Amino acid sequence: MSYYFNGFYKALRAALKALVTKRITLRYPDVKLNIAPGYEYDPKQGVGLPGFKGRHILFIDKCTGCQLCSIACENIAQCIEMVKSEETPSAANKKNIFPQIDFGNCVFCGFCVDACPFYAIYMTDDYELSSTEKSNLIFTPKQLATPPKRKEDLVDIKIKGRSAYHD
Amino acid sequence: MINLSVEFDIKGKPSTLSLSIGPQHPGSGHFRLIITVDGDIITDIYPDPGYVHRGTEKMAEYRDYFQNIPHLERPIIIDSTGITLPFCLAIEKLMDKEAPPRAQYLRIIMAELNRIISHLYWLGIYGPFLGHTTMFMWPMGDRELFIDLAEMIGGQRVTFAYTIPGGVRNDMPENFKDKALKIFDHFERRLKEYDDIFINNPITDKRTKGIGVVKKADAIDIGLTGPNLRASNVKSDIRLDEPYCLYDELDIKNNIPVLSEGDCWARMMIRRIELHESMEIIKKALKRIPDGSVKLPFRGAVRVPEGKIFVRTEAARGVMGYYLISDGGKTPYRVKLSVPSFRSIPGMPIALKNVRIGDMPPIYWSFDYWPVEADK
Amino acid sequence: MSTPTPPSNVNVEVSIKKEKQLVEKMKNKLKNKFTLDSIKPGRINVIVLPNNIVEVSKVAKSICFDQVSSVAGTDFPSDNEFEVVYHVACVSNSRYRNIIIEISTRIKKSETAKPVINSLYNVWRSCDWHEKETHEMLGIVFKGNPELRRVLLPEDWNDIPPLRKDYILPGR
Amino acid sequence: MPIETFEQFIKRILTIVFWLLIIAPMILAPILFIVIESGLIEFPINPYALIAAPDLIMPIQLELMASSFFKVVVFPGFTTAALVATVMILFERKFLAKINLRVGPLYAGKFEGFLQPIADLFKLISKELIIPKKADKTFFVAIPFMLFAVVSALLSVIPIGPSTYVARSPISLLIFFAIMGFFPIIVLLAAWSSSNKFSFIGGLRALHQMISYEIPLILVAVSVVILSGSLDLYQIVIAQKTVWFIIPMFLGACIFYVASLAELERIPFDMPEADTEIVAGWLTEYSGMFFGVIQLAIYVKFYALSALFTVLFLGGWSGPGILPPEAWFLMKTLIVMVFMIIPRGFNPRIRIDMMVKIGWKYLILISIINLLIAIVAASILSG
Repeated sequence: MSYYFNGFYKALRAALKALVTKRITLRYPDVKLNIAPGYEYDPKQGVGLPGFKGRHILFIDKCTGCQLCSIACENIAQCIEMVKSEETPSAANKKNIFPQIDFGNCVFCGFCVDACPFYAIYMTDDYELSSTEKSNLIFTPKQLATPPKRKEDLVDIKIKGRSAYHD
Repeated sequence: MINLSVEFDIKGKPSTLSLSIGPQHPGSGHFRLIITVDGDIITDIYPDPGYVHRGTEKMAEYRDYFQNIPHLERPIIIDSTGITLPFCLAIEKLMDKEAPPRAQYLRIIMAELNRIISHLYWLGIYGPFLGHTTMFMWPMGDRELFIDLAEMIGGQRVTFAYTIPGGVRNDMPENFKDKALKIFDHFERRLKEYDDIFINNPITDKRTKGIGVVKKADAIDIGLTGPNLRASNVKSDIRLDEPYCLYDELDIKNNIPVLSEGDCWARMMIRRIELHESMEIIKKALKRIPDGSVKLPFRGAVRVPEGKIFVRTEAARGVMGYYLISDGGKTPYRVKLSVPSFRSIPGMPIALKNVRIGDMPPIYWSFDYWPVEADK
Repeated sequence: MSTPTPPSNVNVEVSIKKEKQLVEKMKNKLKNKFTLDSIKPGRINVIVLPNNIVEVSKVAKSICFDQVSSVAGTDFPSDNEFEVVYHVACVSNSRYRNIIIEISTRIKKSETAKPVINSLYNVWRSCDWHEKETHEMLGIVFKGNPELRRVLLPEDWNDIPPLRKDYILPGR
Repeated sequence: MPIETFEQFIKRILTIVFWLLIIAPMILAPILFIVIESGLIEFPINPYALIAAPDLIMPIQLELMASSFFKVVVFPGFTTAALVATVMILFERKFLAKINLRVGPLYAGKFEGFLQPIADLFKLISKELIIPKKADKTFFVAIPFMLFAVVSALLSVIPIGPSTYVARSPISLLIFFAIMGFFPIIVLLAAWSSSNKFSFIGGLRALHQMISYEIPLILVAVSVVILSGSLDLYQIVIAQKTVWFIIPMFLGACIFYVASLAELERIPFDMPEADTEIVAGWLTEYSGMFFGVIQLAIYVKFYALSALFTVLFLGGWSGPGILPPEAWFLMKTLIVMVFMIIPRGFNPRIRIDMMVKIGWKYLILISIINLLIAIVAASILSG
């Protein structure tokens, strides 16, 4: 009998403790989680730098149009297509072909970043890519070259006492 | 007008009712259990997997060894390190190379983090399967902490594509250790509250103890693995038996829980204890992790010499085995996955025999069956 | 960067001592019903003829190997053969837990008849579901398996078994 | 304008209502005028006079409020109970969210999602009503209304104030339990008419549960009758002037509490609608507003049983005179309801055989012991 009382009492106590514990919920559209900057790769060292694998950023002046990123994406998501882009002239890229990424297919594995030997494509911490139309998810070289908007209202996870919360 | 397909037998045999639990049922995944009930007692069980079969093995034959990494983690995204790690080990063994020690430790850290993430997900489903709503929200909330940790290293929330042949993609960030230890401290406290509210709750005790028993002989015979086998009093863990990734340096002998009951409760407790022990293993690994490079200088498509190899590791659900045949080409000739979930299917008919319908969801989920993984 | 040192031959000899003992035990009981393909640390690869597979596996079970980890079927169109490999682990005996015996056998393909092999269901119950899977993925019939039904493929699958090499993925 | 937020949705609805209110008199007023002026129908009062002189309408309104129809439907009958139940639904969601360490309803309404019940109502109304092809349509459609009617009847015997009650009968406690006896039948009918295996199992479970837990419920009520010496709920409240019955009969109150949890199919006794086992039990096939009505009826039953608890053990409407007696009654009932919600936060569901065992083996035994206590207490209280 005391086993039951003890068990229920402890469970009730844990439940009532939760009433004074701060909630872990992140109220997302109002505030955003502070995440690490984007994933980068150093071809000289041969290792990546840890970071968030969000949408890509393309450095137009470094891209030579060598298609290595597109080849790396073959059989993974097949979302990188090399397109001729007149909007973004570049001295390094004589043929003027740049990657165009379809984020509707991209799995954000980052192997294209690993494949680039010219430091031309990195990933950013931009994860808000949703769109009501599928065609909007295809990012042209010019769109890829624009750095993501700086986010505001960033919060971190905090651990204090019994509660872990976003504040 | 009303057809409940109740089979009334005039000869006085018990009348039975057949129920399709799944694939669209709140108590099943993409998986069907056709059960026959006599009154409230389940008399016959017929597992019917295959609703999410994608042909992973066939598709792997068309991808080269690097391209296979994001592909192969798809069957079980909540334990993605667990499923890609043996593949990388197999390639390294066929090439007769070994990843640098720092990479091995990072793999251990990632694999154990993934084990925690997977077990917390499991616990979060196990709660509502017993009707406990709070036990859904708490583990799912605390799982975010570990996903944040994994994201610091892997850059993604679930599918990291982190382990690659020859090491890992990147080093861990500097502030990882502090944050991890802080979160582990917090989660130890939370685990005690889990104990209070759910695991030691008298009703949970009554509902899980002594039901769905798989005896030791049966468990070995039908081929259960991992936590399910350890709950049936077999201390079998690949991390201990056939250490990979420098697990042998960590002295994890006492971090492998074994229980003798073999029932629903034991399978729950094993995972509950493993949540704690995995954190201990990560702490040990963080203490011992050496400096150095994290990757062998592989670039582009690797050529794997001709050969066959069977490699197994201990993923969150049990033994993850890969049988890899290479013909020296760019792509593997054959990739055979032996996944733990598939091996837990034959456990269900044994554990579910002669229990009540109400016990069906907790027993089913106590095997930690992941339909996508089993169907490959 | 520190390159890992390859394991020296002395270590290999020590580490495969247990495996060699086991093979000796099997050899004593079976004479030459199997051929040893290779011994690596933790892996014993034996090749048997399809007719002997039940006998060999019974002996393997009597030694210590009691749980089938995987049954892998592979199509080798160049040899016109199927290979079926049983990876059997030892679970109950902690001494041999790091060892897996790989019992591999080869079945000739023929144009007319389905490839048939004796099922090991009566030796190891754990190979039941793996055999089912191999059956539908490669079309190999396991004689003696109580229920070779469709497990993973869709019910209306009408094509040849998909893991055969002559089945090409659509769009490739 | 596409509707994207809840506010827009409410605005759209209010716009429609507004235009209806404008347009309807424009069409109806001339018709009424013609009908009345032509003398075809004799009206007791001229409606136009009412608009001019509102004091004329007051007697009619008072008369309406004194009518038993008003009492049954509005106060203290169904509407009051439904309002309390709605508040309780919102409270339950927020409270459980707090225990679960999440936020709960948040976006409907400016403050902590307090308009969520209205949003739920609109959602349920806008859903399609699906009647299964093989269902027994008559019963299937009738069940929500039957439940509705039965809970209204249940409320009618509970006095919530010294003069605020629908009906007073010398055997009102007996009537209450007699009406409660309808629930198992209705639930079984609902399950059977759905023609669904899971519904059927759920219905049988509900039948088991309600029948086995009604006995301890009634036995405890009998002990209260022994103490108060009356079957009239009004008299029972009067008898608690000196001491609330929860003090001599704490054990009985506990049994009543547990048994009503089971009767209401609340966690840990929610086997009839155990979602992971039998989808949603006897509610599986109900959708849209049918489901809404059933859910409302279940919550009104929740209110009714809590109100009965208040009447039997907490002295009904008695309390210091700073508040009207009805307010005291509602406050006590709300507290009882909160206590009934708490177990949902930390308990898993029990199994059907455990439930039957607890009901028949322990609760009935303890309630008989409670009867003895009641007899002793009655002899002490009476002098």
